[in-house]
Amino acid sequence: MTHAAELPAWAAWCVALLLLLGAGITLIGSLGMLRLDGFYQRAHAPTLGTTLGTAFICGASMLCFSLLASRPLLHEVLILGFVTITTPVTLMLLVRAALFRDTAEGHIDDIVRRAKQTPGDEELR
Amino acid sequence: MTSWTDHLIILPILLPLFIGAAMLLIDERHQQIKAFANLGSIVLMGIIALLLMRAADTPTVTGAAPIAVYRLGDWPAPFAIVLVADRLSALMLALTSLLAFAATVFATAGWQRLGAHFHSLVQFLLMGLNGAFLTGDLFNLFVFFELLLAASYGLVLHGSGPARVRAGLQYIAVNLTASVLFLIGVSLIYAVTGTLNIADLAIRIPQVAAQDRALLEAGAAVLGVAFLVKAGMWPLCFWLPTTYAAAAAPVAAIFAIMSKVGIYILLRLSLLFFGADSGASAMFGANWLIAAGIATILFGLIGALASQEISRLAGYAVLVSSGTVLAVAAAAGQPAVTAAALFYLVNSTLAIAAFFMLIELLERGRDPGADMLAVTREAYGEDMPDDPDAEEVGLVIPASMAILGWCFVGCAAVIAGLPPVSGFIAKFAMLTALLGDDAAAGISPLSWTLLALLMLSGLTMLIAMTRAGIRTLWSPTERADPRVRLAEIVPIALLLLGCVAMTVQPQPALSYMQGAANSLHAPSAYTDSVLAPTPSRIKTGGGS
Amino acid sequence: MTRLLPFPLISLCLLAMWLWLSQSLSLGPILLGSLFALMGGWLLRLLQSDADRVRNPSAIIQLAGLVLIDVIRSNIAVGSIILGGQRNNITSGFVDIPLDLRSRQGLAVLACIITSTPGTLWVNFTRETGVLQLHVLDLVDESEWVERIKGRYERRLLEIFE
Amino acid sequence: MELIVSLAIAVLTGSGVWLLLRPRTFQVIIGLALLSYAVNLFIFSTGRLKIGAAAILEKGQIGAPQAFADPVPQALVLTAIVISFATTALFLVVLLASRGLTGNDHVDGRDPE
Amino acid sequence: MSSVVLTWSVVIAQMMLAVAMACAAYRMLVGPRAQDRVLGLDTLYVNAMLMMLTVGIRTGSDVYFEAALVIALLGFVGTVALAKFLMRGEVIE
Amino acid sequence: MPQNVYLLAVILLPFAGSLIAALLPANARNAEAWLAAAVALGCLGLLVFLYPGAGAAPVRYQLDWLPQAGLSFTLRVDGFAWAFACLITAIGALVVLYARYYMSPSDPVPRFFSFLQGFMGAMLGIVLSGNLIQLVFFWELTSLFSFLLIGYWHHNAAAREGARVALTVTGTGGLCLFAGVILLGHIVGSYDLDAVLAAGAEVRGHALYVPTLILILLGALTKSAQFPFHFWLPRAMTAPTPVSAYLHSATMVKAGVFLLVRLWPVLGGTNEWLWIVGTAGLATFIVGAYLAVFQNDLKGLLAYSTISHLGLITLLIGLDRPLALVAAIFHVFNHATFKASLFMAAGIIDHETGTRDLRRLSGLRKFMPKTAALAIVAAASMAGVPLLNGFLSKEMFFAETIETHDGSLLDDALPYIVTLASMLTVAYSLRFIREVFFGPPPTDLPRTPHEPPRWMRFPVELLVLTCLVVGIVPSLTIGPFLQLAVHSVLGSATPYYSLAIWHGFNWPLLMSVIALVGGVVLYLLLRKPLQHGLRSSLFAGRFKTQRLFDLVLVTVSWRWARSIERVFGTRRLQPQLLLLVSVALVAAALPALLHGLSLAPVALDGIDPALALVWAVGIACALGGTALAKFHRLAALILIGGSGLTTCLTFVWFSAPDLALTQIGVEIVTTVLLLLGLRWLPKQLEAGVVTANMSVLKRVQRLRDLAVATAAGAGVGLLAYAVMTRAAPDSLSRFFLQHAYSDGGGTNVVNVILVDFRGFDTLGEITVLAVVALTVFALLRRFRPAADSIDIPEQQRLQDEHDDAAADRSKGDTIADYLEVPAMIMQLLFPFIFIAAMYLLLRGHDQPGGGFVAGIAMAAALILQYMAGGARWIEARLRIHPLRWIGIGLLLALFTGAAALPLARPFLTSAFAYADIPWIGKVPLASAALFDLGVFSLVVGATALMLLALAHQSIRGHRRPAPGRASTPETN
Ligand code: NA
Ligand code: NA
Repeated sequence: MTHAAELPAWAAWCVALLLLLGAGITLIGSLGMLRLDGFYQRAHAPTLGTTLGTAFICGASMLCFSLLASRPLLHEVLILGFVTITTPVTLMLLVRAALFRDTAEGHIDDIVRRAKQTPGDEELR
Repeated sequence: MTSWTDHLIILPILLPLFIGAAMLLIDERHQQIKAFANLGSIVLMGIIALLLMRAADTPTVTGAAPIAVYRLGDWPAPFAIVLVADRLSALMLALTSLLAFAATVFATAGWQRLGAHFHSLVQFLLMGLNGAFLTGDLFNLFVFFELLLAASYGLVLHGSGPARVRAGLQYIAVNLTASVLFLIGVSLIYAVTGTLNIADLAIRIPQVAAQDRALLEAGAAVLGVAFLVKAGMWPLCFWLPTTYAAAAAPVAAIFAIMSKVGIYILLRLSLLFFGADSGASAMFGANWLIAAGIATILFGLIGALASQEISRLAGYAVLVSSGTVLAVAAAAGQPAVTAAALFYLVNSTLAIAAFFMLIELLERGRDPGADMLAVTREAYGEDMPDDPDAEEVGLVIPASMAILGWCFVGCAAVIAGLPPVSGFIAKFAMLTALLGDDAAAGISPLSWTLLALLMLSGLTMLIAMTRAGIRTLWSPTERADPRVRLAEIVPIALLLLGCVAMTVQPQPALSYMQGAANSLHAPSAYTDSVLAPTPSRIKTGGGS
Repeated sequence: MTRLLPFPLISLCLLAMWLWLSQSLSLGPILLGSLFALMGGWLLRLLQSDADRVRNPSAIIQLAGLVLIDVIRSNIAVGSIILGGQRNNITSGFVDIPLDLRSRQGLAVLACIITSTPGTLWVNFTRETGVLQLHVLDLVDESEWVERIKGRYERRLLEIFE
Repeated sequence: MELIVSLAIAVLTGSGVWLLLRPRTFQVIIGLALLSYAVNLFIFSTGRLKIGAAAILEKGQIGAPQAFADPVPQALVLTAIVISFATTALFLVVLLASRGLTGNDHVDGRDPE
Repeated sequence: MSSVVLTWSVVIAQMMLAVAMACAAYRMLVGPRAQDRVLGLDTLYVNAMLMMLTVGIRTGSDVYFEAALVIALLGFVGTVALAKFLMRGEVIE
Repeated sequence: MPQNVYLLAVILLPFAGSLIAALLPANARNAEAWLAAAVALGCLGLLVFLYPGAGAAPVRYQLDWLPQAGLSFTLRVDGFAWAFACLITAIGALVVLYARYYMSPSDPVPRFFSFLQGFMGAMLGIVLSGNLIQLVFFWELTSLFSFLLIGYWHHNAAAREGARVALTVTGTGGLCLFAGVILLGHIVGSYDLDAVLAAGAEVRGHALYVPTLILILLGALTKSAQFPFHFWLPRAMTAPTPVSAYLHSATMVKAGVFLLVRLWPVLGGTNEWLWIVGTAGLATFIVGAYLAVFQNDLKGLLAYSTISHLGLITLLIGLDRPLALVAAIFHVFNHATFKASLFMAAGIIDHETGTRDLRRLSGLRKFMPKTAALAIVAAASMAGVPLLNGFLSKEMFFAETIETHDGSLLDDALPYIVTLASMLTVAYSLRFIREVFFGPPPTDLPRTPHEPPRWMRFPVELLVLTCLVVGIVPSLTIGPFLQLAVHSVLGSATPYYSLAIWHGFNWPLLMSVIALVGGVVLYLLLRKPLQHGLRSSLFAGRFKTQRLFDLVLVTVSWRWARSIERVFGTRRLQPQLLLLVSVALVAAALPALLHGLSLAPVALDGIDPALALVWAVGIACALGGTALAKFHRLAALILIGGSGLTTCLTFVWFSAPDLALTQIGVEIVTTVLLLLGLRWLPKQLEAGVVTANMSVLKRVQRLRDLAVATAAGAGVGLLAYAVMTRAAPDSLSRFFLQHAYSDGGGTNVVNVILVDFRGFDTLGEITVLAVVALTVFALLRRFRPAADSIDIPEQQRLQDEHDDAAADRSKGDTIADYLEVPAMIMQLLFPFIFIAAMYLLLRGHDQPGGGFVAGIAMAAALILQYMAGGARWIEARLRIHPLRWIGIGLLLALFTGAAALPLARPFLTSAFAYADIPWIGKVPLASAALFDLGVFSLVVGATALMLLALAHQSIRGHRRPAPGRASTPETN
């Protein structure tokens, strides 16, 4: 990383911080994929990565390249924007599809009931 | 680039691309226009091929073998892609256009309407074939191989139906796997030599360091396996009879050249890369090629005998033809033998192509059950009761059947290597070349083996073809007279006339092939021509 | 105007995107970008007939700020649920919210907001009843969610789009 | 690094070949997809692995081979990707047609007895 | 010092993202239902995209931006298709 | 005209006649006969002009054919050839006359006469060839015409079989002859007959003499129906009788004998010759005569008799003495006359009575006295009765058998053996005459017999007259011609011989008397039993050679072939792929083992843990996808998407942004594509039967596959490791890196390679894409889904039912609600993706991007719209003409490349310049960008075509196939 030395110290620290924050939040979100129970709960988890996770890492990237190129290089904003617009589409379609599948197979009453009473049971396959 | 004739080399690739693409803009309903465009393009290609043949056969002032080189993009070789036209590649181009012409004329009688975009697919197939024959770059060869394969996938499936789709699936799966091997082989060779230009490779391969030789040879071997699949070598050939038998007749006829592409490349590359003077890896794989060729001949013969359907028999004839060319050409390592093998290649390809179209006409209007019955009766050696009081009066044979019958005899004779057509001459030329001129020198066991094999293949094909011919032409089952159109019989006759011409005048053909074989066996002419410094846009030349 | 530039706002966004990607504000990219932006508008017109109308631009900024805060807050909340020990004690479930919003654009923005906010998921919207079905990760009080969606977001969206 | 990439190539090839030898058409197409990843990586690897050396020059720069990843294998991989995409599509359609015409999804168009 | 921090933070961030990818992959492998796997794939795409951005920072080169942009813009197409397949049994009606 | 032109005319005339005959109408019996007779007589007339004087050099006619390989078209006529040619044409003329009356008016004779003349030409070709290869050429032609003539009545199974067997045996013999002649030519250094004849000593002394001899003899003996190859001849009797008379007695079978005599100066005179030829001749002589006695079919009797007489001639040749050779040549001509006449007589009998069965025929003397007289004389000649020509040559034969040859036991026994065999000859000749013409009048014949037409009998009369004249005044008639023939073979070695009828009382005469008397006695003894169905026990039943031949042929060429094909071949895909992978493995492993593959030590410290973890994910996905591909297709599809993504990440990691871009684009489109296909695959496979009840064989097969897959993986991995850990050679990339900007005008070297340095690859590659799209389109146009996939998917049915059931909902509401908001967003994204695609397209030459990935992005955008709105909805608003996009894209790329041609530059020569446009500044204009635009257009078109053609299957009304017709045969 020869270019790291070209960055001013404060910027390096900032970039490092943003990076770690973004990656950390994304990791937490993804951990949710492991730790949360049932599809509907897990479906909330990746949003962490697509919002703040992406935002911080894009921020780190923009800061880094803007300083390296000594002019604003901000196209990562587009990534953030597109992720923000597209992730909901996926999730909406997916959650609704899951809901339909569960209804069709008669699990939904179960799930709604369990969700309200005793969450955490292993969901039926 | 001084004159327009310099661009002649690339036209066999650009012309079909242009016609094929332009036809996409024409509605499917205008079949006749497309057919004419297709035929016109093929005729033009044929003329170009003949011009290239003539150019390649006209010695230059210095007396050197004239090998035309086309540097694409005006970049110096070996960095960008080059096309190379010598006698052999020009010959293959001519053969291709002849087959394509016959098959396309045949298809105009009805096959063209069986599925969409037949004519475009034919043009793209020709582009791939011509490209594979002309290119002087290993990876570009891959691209053209893929192109011709892709078009062949389309053509195999032309007309759809269970048999074709089933065969097509097998064909595609095998060839996709072979393509994977092709890529692995090419990239290994690049990894060791750092080049893709065939001529450059021929120069660099002898210089490869000892510790890299294992990688180089592994790459070459894997690449060779890929070509062996395309050439239809045992035990990698089982897809071939099935596919060819299932394909529509004109398609199978064009396909007669496809296995020869593999052979062509194997011959060219093995002589360029691993010729006698190529250092530590000289003659690499030659014995394997011979063994594969022999095994293929044997398997093809067995399959021909075992074939119930006549179209499978034709497929096995393709195997025998490929195996013979490869075994004979690889075994001797002498230009004379290679020349004879090329002669054989040309006429067996013509006959097999004609045979595939003929089969369709013969089978038309026949009850497929009759075959089974005839074969089973024969198989179990039942005595066929002769009706003693049947009046001995021959059946009047309609003219169309008579013509088909004679065409059958012609095809059978060429394929079995019997008189009166050129197969006999081809076998004769191969055998005399194999035995050599020196009566005092003994005959090597390999030559004996090949001699025996050639005889055996004649015998076996004779038995198989007689059986098939009797079954289709003489079987007493009721059959409707095949309604044969002129457009169907003319292409068959055309191809067979080619064979007849080679029977009557074999000398010009053989001496051309002798020239082709001579330059094939002299790699330095090839490398010198390709890598010759020429004025180009890069004044400084290469970086290496 | 409508034929040439059916979606002025979208086309502006497209131009901005082009310039943003090109990292340049010189004349060439602007001309080329404008061309593409126009073409983009025509493409969109093939698919959507109703043009975009925005009534109250200042509400947009207001809404954006609100969403930003909510997103950050929810990130923390959901993160702590995932990491924390109480993730087995949360109650998640579906909430039905009757909406007054009917504008397609408005609904789309609302969907993005809800789904982008960790902890809530847009499940389904039934047009004839106007009921929005949500899934909420940490569902304590249903009515609180109804209030939150309707009060915080729908009101402002109605201002913007209807 | 080389170890990981070769391990990856090995596993992708192995899985691809295993699936290629399976009887169901869908398995074969998945196998071909895995094989194409493997081959793409393999071709790519023949240019050796370099980090942070994308073959993109500065304007006017005359590149030195040591400073950049080998662009040739990359160009080859690009061609290979396109071709394998095309053939995968074709194979898919053929397997669908085979399934439609023969009524089953065995690679031979008929289940072995 | 600062460059060391930056170097290490990139390494750590990449590690964290890799672990995040592993979590997503776990869902893809284990399921239990198809929607879980699709969700896993979607997450994997986003994580991979972030990973690409970190590679860019690490090498000081913005040539990887396009790849990340394409994932951001089109990565969801596959998942949408999968979701629709689950809902309707076919992707395009 | 010079003689050699006559010579050429002799060969060409019959073939010309054959061609004309084939073109005449089916009922032109007279015209055909006139034509054929004119040809035969014309040839005979020409031959008169070619009469070679004694001792004169042969007349030659030579044309270059394939001089490079020593092959020329050489015609050569010496005395022996001349005599044979006369025989062929003379008997040919008689047979034509006979056939005119023999063939039924309703028979399609053009074919018959055409083949007959073709045969005559081929036969003349054999005897007049001056080049041995050319001789083989005509030799095989006679086999071919014989085949066609035997099979003339091919509606008859026996005729087909007879033809097939004849062709198989003689054709095989011909191949052996071919090989033998090539060896002979190899020894002598020329195929010219004169050169070969002059090199006898050299040939006999050569190491290859024995194989050459054996091969040539195989050709000659099969053609002449010598034991044990004799069996084809009786079967050939299914041919029309003129054919039997001509080919199978007078001429073609003599070709073998001709060749033996012809090559005797070269090959003869050795022990091998004596033993092989002599033994074959003797055995044939005896076996033929013996079997002839037991025949009940008139033609069968004559056929075996022919075999026997050919054996006699062969034995004479095998005796290897000049005098024996004289006798052999003499008997060739005698046999031709009496046997041809006998066949014709048999044909007349068959023709007039409707049967050829000796047991049914009787007392025909009364009905056809003239024919009877003729047949009796001919048969007497065959039996060797004095005053007939058969007697003369037989006397010479007996005289030769008495001579000592090699002094072996067999040699000593020879006179006794041949006398005994001659008794058989007499017996069957007698039987022929007695059974047919004498005895009580016949009963229950199919037709009432009477004399044949005048001109049908004429050829017989002429031939019998010849028998008589030659038999009475031999030296005045046949003498000079025989001398001519013998001299041209033996030259100075020609012995003295006398053609007198009476040589005094000597041993041969005694043998003749014994043979005649013994024959009569033998016939009287056998008469009754034969009449009551006595059959030969020797060579009968299963041990009959023809039976044996059939058995061998069927077993070897059919049963074994099929088994071998099954063992060494397969029609199944899996074994083929297994073989392919295994062969490749072995091919790659052998060099590595031979040279030793040196590997760098494994270094663990350079491993980046993040990448390792990424690949742990990739590998897990690959393995998971592999495991689930059978029963959980969707899961497998998702999982390999994971592997693809890691691959893409690897490209990013190791500095290949373009690859990552392209890979990701393809990844996405492929996923959609496979999903579109998944709709048409069977829903759920039987997930229960996994491994529990798997057979042992299956388990072994799986283990084997696992081993091969592991080996393949390990092998490729090792190769990759070996490659990556060694220094790179100086490669092409140096040039590309140096010249990409300065001469290619782009900073993205990979892209410059793609569209400029190696733009030709790209042109080919996009054509592949176009071709595949066309194929997909064509195939899907005829797509027919399986019965269980036709119904709308289960999910849609349920949702529709739900909508229908609810009071306030109508069908389709569920999907409308489902997509309401997402569709809005997806539509909104369309122009944004378009902008991104344009961006990728335009900056490809300098930065990552390019036409391909832009096209893929655009296609993905289109697909997104299809998913959002449904195919019908979209197509009501937006007509995409993918074929046009494809065509235009290809043409654009082509024309961009071809633009260099008018400038006298090679195809694809790129040009770039910086245009200085007012207000805007310098704009780089590279022709490569235009090329890339073509790529873009094509990729959009092709990808869209493939995806949409597949998607359209859902909205096409697929009709369920009729019950019971699961797979209807295609309609051509
Ligand atoms: Na491929
Ligand atoms: Na959310």
